[in-house]
Amino acid sequence: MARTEIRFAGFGGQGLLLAGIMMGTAATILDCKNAAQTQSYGTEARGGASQCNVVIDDEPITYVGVVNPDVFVCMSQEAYDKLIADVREKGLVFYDSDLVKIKELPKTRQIPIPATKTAIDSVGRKIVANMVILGSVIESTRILDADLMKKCIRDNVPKGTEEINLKAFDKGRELYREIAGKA
Amino acid sequence: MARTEIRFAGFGGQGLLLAGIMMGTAATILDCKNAAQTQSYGTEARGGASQCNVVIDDEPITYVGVVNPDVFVCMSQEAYDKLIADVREKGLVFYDSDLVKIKELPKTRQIPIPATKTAIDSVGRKIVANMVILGSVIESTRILDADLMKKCIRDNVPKGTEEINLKAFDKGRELYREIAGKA
Amino acid sequence: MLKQECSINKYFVQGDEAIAEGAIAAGCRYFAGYPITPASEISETIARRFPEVGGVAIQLEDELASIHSVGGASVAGMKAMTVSSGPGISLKLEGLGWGIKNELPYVVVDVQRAGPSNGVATRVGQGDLYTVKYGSAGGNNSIIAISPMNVQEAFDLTIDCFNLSEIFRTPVFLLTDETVGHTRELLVIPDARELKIVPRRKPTVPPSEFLMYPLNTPGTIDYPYPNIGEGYGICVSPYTHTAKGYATTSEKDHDKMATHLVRKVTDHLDRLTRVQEEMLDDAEYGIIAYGCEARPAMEAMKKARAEGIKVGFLRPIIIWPFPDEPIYRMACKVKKILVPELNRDGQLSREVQRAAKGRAEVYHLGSGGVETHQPVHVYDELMRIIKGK
Amino acid sequence: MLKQECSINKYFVQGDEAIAEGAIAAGCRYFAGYPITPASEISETIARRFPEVGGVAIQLEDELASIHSVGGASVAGMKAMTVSSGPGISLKLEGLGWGIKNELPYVVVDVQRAGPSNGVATRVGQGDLYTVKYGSAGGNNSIIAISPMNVQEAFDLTIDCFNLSEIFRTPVFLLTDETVGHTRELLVIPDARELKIVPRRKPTVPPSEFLMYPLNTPGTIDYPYPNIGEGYGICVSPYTHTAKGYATTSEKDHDKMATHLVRKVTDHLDRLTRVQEEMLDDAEYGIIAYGCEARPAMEAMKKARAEGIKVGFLRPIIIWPFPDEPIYRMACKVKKILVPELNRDGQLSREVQRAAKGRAEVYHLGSGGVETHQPVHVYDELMRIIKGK
Amino acid sequence: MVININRDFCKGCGFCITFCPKEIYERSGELNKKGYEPPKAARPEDCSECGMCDLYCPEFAIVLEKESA
Amino acid sequence: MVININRDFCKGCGFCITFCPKEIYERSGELNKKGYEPPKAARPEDCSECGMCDLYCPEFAIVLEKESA
Amino acid sequence: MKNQGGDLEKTIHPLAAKYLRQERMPHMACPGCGIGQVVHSTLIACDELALTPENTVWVQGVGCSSRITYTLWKGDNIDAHHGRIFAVATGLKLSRPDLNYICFTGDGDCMSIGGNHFLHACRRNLDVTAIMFNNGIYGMTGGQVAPTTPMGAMTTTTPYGNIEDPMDSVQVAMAAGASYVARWRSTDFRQVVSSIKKGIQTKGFSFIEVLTQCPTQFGRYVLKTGDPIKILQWYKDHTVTLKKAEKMTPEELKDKMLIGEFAHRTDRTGVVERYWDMIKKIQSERA
Amino acid sequence: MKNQGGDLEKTIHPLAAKYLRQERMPHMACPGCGIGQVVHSTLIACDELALTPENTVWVQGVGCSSRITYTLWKGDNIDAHHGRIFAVATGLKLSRPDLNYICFTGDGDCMSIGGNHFLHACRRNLDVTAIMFNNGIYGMTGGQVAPTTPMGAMTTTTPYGNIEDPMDSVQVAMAAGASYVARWRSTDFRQVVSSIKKGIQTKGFSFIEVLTQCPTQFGRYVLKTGDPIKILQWYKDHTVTLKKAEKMTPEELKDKMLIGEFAHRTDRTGVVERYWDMIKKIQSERA
Ligand SMILES: Cc1ncc(C[n+]2csc(CCOP(=O)(O)OP(=O)(O)O)c2C)c(N)n1
Ligand SMILES: Cc1ncc(C[n+]2csc(CCOP(=O)(O)OP(=O)(O)O)c2C)c(N)n1
Ligand code: SF4
Ligand code: SF4
Ligand code: SF4
Ligand code: SF4
Ligand code: SF4
Ligand code: SF4
Ligand SMILES: [Mg+2]
Ligand SMILES: [Mg+2]
Repeated sequence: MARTEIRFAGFGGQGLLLAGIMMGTAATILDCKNAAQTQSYGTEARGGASQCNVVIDDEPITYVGVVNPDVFVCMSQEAYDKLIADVREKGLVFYDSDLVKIKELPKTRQIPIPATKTAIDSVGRKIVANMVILGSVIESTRILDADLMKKCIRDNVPKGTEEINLKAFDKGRELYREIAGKA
Repeated sequence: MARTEIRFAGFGGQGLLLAGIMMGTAATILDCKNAAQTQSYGTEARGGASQCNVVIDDEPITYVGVVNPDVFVCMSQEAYDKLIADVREKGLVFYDSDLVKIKELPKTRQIPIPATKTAIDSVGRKIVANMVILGSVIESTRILDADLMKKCIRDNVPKGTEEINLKAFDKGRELYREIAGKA
Repeated sequence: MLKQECSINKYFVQGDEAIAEGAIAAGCRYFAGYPITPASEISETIARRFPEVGGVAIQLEDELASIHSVGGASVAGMKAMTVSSGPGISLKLEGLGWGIKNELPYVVVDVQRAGPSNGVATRVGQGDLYTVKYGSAGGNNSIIAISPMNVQEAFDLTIDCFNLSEIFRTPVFLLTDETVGHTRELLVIPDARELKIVPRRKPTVPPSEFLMYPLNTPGTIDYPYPNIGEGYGICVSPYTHTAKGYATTSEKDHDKMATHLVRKVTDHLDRLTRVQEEMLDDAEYGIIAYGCEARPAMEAMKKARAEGIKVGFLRPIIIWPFPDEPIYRMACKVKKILVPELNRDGQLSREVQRAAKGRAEVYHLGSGGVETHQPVHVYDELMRIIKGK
Repeated sequence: MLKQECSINKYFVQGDEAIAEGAIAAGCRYFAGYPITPASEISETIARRFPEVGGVAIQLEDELASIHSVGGASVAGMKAMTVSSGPGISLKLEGLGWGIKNELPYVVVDVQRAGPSNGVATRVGQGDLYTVKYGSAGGNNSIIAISPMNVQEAFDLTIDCFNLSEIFRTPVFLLTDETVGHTRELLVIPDARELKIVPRRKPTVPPSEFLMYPLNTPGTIDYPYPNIGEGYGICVSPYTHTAKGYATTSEKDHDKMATHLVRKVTDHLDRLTRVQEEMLDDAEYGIIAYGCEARPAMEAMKKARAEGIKVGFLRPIIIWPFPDEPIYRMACKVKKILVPELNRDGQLSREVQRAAKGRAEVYHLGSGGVETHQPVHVYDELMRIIKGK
Repeated sequence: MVININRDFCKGCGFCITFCPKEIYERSGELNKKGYEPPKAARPEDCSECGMCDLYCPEFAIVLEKESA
Repeated sequence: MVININRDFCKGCGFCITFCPKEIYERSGELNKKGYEPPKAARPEDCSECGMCDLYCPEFAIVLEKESA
Repeated sequence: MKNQGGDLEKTIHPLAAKYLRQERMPHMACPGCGIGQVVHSTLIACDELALTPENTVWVQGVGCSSRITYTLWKGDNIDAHHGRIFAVATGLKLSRPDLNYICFTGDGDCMSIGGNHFLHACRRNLDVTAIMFNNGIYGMTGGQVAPTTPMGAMTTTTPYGNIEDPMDSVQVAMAAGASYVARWRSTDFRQVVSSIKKGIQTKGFSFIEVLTQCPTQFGRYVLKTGDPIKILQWYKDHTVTLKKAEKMTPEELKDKMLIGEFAHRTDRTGVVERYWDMIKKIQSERA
Repeated sequence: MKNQGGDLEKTIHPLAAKYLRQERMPHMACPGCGIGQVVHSTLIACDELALTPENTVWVQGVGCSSRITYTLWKGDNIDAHHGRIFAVATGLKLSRPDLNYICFTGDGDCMSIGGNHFLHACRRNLDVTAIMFNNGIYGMTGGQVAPTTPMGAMTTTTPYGNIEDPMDSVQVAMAAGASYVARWRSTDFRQVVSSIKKGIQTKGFSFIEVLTQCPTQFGRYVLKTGDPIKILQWYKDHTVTLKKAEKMTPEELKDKMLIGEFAHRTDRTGVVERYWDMIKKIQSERA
């Protein structure tokens, strides 16, 4: 796999950091790929802007930053407005369709994923919206094997929350398949 | 006057610092010469080794340190033993003959001044031994004019102690004349 | 730390966590800190891990307390460490002087952030190059500093810090930065038996024959440090000391001490020169960078090489003592050297300029910090200087 | 201070006392200190003199408190000063960062003594050259430092420190040493009307139009500082700021601030280059020294000249920013440069080496301190390097 | 009493809902720009004008206007 | 009581002279190497063995030996 | 009946309009944080004393105390380094004794890194009003142990429980000599307002500790809940007024924090007044 | 009758012979300084508790306290930077809890620059024995004002008289939580010995303040006499025992320093014991 750059962006508290770490962990520890994950926050201790960047590559990674993401996962309007311009030409955008209003971008595929709503509806916990959208990303991009990803989630989320996380993840995959089917 | 280096050495509390400052003050402020005064102590807060160095010159003084004094005023055995070797060839040594036992030095003139004893005997205050020996030095070397020196003393010693200081100074001059006469 | 799979020694963790694990692997068993972004994760990891391995980890009232207590722990025979950033590093400098003068082995981690003052506390900067070496007043020091550029090095070089601190009996800095500290990457922790760990050397002679400080043979390293409570009558103080450790004010004694402190580093540059060199053989231009800036710099070099431009790269790994020799060699070879770094005053570039002795033109590519340079920025600047614009 | 005669403006006093008088002449009216040898005489003189001139002089609980309170006083419109030495200087570095970042005019006096740690507290050293410039972590700074070599300069240059601090809105160091501080020499205090004193500049625009920091025009100097309590809504903080003084974490804002802080010095090197040059015209060899070491160095030069050896001398008076230009010019002229200084690690000599860009060989003549070099030591070393032994 | 709520300032802590002695406030079910859920004043007419909600609100988001004023 | 005085350690503070309840000590009129004036035990035979002089001496300069011991 | 928040202009709080910079609102505190409540009480006190942005300066330390309050005030905002608030305030007040200074500090800022300056500000009786937000933890840096954290509490740097006894800053302030000393909860609005007013009016150092709930860090790590309401309840359960405490046994008082007014001395002035008196005296002697 | 000091060997004091390095004698204190007296009492305490140079470490700050005591002790001597004595002691004691630590500090060292470490050593109840030489001034650096200098006193940095109230370190130590707290004069030999012994035996932080006469600086600048005997008289006139004070009016107590034993708590352990207990517990859980 060639160098792939993924950016998660939204508010603090949406669990985007965990989603990124999960990808990096799965890539390096389970898949013998190379990965690097970085992050940045606003000055608020809670809420506020939050960004998590992941680079995955078969080759060793020299530069760990994400400048022009191949995949942009976006869960707030603020993040969208600020960061959409960075997305690489032909990049993929996954956005929470209840939180983000997109603008027309001819060369970019923008995929609406009602992640927060789905999380609430399917397992009753807003907090697993991150797993929903991660499911969609994995299903769409195949950056990592979905089963391997699920093993990683099971091993690394807090005890007792494994099932709802996995359910949300699968829900996200489903969601993508539906949307892709439609498109 | 060519560059002249004077070193006062003894214990803390003997007033050697003041003697040096007095010379520097008289030289610069009253006599329009150049002067620099430096000092060093041991680690004791009271007592312990004490050194005061004065350079006087008609020319501006570049280097302020005293390496090989022309005049060495010595008021403790410790100081004598440690510092006598530094005295310039043909230098003059004034020492308190009750405190210091000298050794033979063919090329150096060593002048015994019973300064402490004289201070006690003449004005009843050990503390003005510094003025006694200063008087001897001035009388002997004429580095500075004695009257000018006295004016400086009068102006700068603590109020009320002018007379005993001046008396001690004159006593020192006398003492030197006596000794010189004898020699 | 997230759980590992496959190998029980593989972790996907932050540089900060790797530093904590490196310290444990090196035998560090005393830690005192005061929270500060972006170094707090080190303290937090250590707070969790130390009790498990029998170490003492404590948060003290401030940075002054932390470093002085680390000095105390070092005297008491512990391998010890403290960590900080920005203003917290400034606050540790006074205590550092006590460590330098008394030849105490311990490690200080500086996770650099964007300054001056608190600056942008959560983001990267590289403004402390001289601070760690010269910040503690008085000169005559023997500070060693090592700078990692990735998570694995954060672990490995932390161990080296402890080892060098024991060999040279001096505080050693791990001079890292927020990017390295906060980036998560794969960390492989080797089996303990594979690691080379330098233990605290203990005197082999009886107390009556032992001197605390090898001042009579300036430059001596690998010198033992006795345990307290064993009759060696350890003497440690802020004052200039004799070989026995007694306070002295003599010029000769002071010069002896100063000379030893300096020479124990300068006499052993062979053991203290460590750089990464890439494609220097045929290079016409060079890039020199350290820490987080090394990675975009190397990426820029790759890009230039791909276009047939002969660019080489050098990275100081041990950054103090500064690798004068390899940089001079490089300067003799290339025409121009670009130095990207995260400050606007030019710190690494000044040192490179000094070491280059006029043999190559040295160019500073600065930035206030917050983000590292992007590879393209370094590449563009390289092109600009090559074209001589 | 001993009473004066003849002229009422002549005094035979210590450098430390001259500094205190210089501060008073410069308009300094806030002083906070913590006792430390060999700087205490400054505090003591000021404690006596300030109430007479309506100034506030206070001894605080430690060095941290002193410098921070001086920062506060500066914000409150006072010309302010603190003094220290050795470990006390290390302790002031954290607070200094607040002054640098907030562009506060104030003066710090460092009376250098023999280090590291407490070293020989009562005696001279020169180990703080980099400490004053780079000790406060984070880089991007705008520190200016001036170094006197005698008592009269201690007075004159203290005034210059205050003036430059106002012009450049930055903390300025008087980097002196125990020898200068404790030597008594003649001090002539000119009539107040003869002195050039730069007052605090106040904004001429209303608050709504005023920006605290001239970040939109990086490098701006002579920029006003408003009074507190007058509606300007002064904003001072540890955080990277916008032009208004609001906290920001943006890369762009941070770079703007960093750039301004650095450029306000580097854009005005014409106003910040001050050296003493002696007999350089025909010189084949050079000596460079600063502070107390300048005087034995000049004496050595005289001795060499007397023997027909063409030796020149250069002394940085403003030592930060470092006088690269004049030193490079000198290096282009002479073959070898000797740098006597009171440390064993080579601080001034490293800077000279950098500035010389390989155009002359640079030799360090070090000593741990306690005493300055004697002229003969400098002379002998000069002969040794001339003969190439 | 007129109860004005600055929906942009509100962070949805729920203090007004909990500490109003007259139980004037209720959850609104709607999110503001920042994703917080401001309350609604469901029964302003029962208000005793005690001012507790104003004091409790950490965000200066509740502005009470006495009808008389 | 045997009263030993370490004349080299003594700094002539006079505590022993002042605080001995039996007024055993007196000024000696002689200076030691450092210029201090150690006391002399003028009337050791009157000593009550109270030990105060030993305690008061800041220099560990007074060593008392009980005759019996 | 008008209604809620349609009109944003309309819903600017009058105290905020009078004293706070609108462009800095809403402030940066987390949902349910007590700091905003204390700021509210502070503004009421300012208002009741008719202080103005011109004659009153806000001074901050580093921590949430400053992250929230810095540049809110329309007047001057002087934010010191972490722990140095009283050192900076010493310089400010000695230089400009005519202004009022309200100092916002955190429990870590004041009692940990700033402990020494705090001690000496009390001793010198520096004439400023200090409000310490005691949230029992390091909020801004992510939930590390503070010198005020309860014994046994889990924090990010005491993952096995805090082994240190907390500092009682009120006791320390009194031992060191502060003129006015009080402790309240953030929701003791009336008392907090009254204490701040007394603090401003009292000559010398006034120290008002306010127990401020921190849902984000103290809630999360120590109480294991992020619910601000539960946290307020915890404070209710763990505090006792001085008056009530008189009648309680030591056993009953275990784990309780005392609240109330601890000291209100009017018998001594502070360093600022004394210094300027001294200057005046010396100058008039010389004149 | 034998006599005085002919035989130097003979006149080595037995306690000095047992505990002090002969090559470091005589120590560097000024004539009449109280520090030597307190060292004497310390050695008596060590002797009575049968401490040895192997199991007991002397720790110092910077000031006359360390200038005099550093490298006197035959065992280990660890002299910290000015003010950092308790920070260094924290590292020492946590690392080697099996040894005894006697910490010599000055009033400036402990209460001025070192105030914060002192506060937190008390709070943590660090198990060391601290002896603070309170000479009311900065001795070593030449007579500058200390936080313990009496109001109105002339010093080199308060040439018009000190305008600050002195700090009562005993009150601060108690407020911050020290287990053992006492204050005596250097010449209260019996009491000082007893307090040092109790201090060493008490778990947690023991703080023993000793009013030590400083003829050279306090005498010269504050009392305008260098005569050690007059200075001891001044201390006699300006101190009152706790017991006596009970029956005195505030007016009578003005300008008096209280001496006595202020606290002796045995109900709480300190950070050192607790930490090592925690380690043991965690490790046994994992084992
Ligand atoms: C010298 C220094 N050390 C450490 C820090 C990091 N730091 C910032 S705020 C803080 C503690 C905040 O705790 P507290 O004072 O209780 O305030 P809170 O955030 O809880 O309100 C720390 C350690 C710093 N900014 N400067
Ligand atoms: C950081 C630092 N600041 C200042 C000093 C200078 N200094 C040495 S001892 C001392 C004060 C001594 O006073 P105190 O602690 O009361 O001890 P004393 O000499 O009176 O016994 C000071 C200020 C120092 N050594 N280090
Ligand atoms: S003023 Fe009182 S009763 Fe009215 S809404 Fe507010 S809290 Fe409820
Ligand atoms: S109290 Fe204020 S912030 Fe909290 S929910 Fe009510 S309106 Fe919103
Ligand atoms: S033991 Fe008592 S009586 Fe005897 S000499 Fe000493 S003080 Fe006097
Ligand atoms: S008490 Fe000791 S030091 Fe003092 S005079 Fe007597 S013997 Fe000498
Ligand atoms: S972290 Fe805690 S104290 Fe800080 S703003 Fe959030 S809730 Fe308030
Ligand atoms: S200066 Fe004072 S405290 Fe220090 S040794 Fe001398 S008398 Fe004792
Ligand atoms: Mg807090
Ligand atoms: Mg003292």
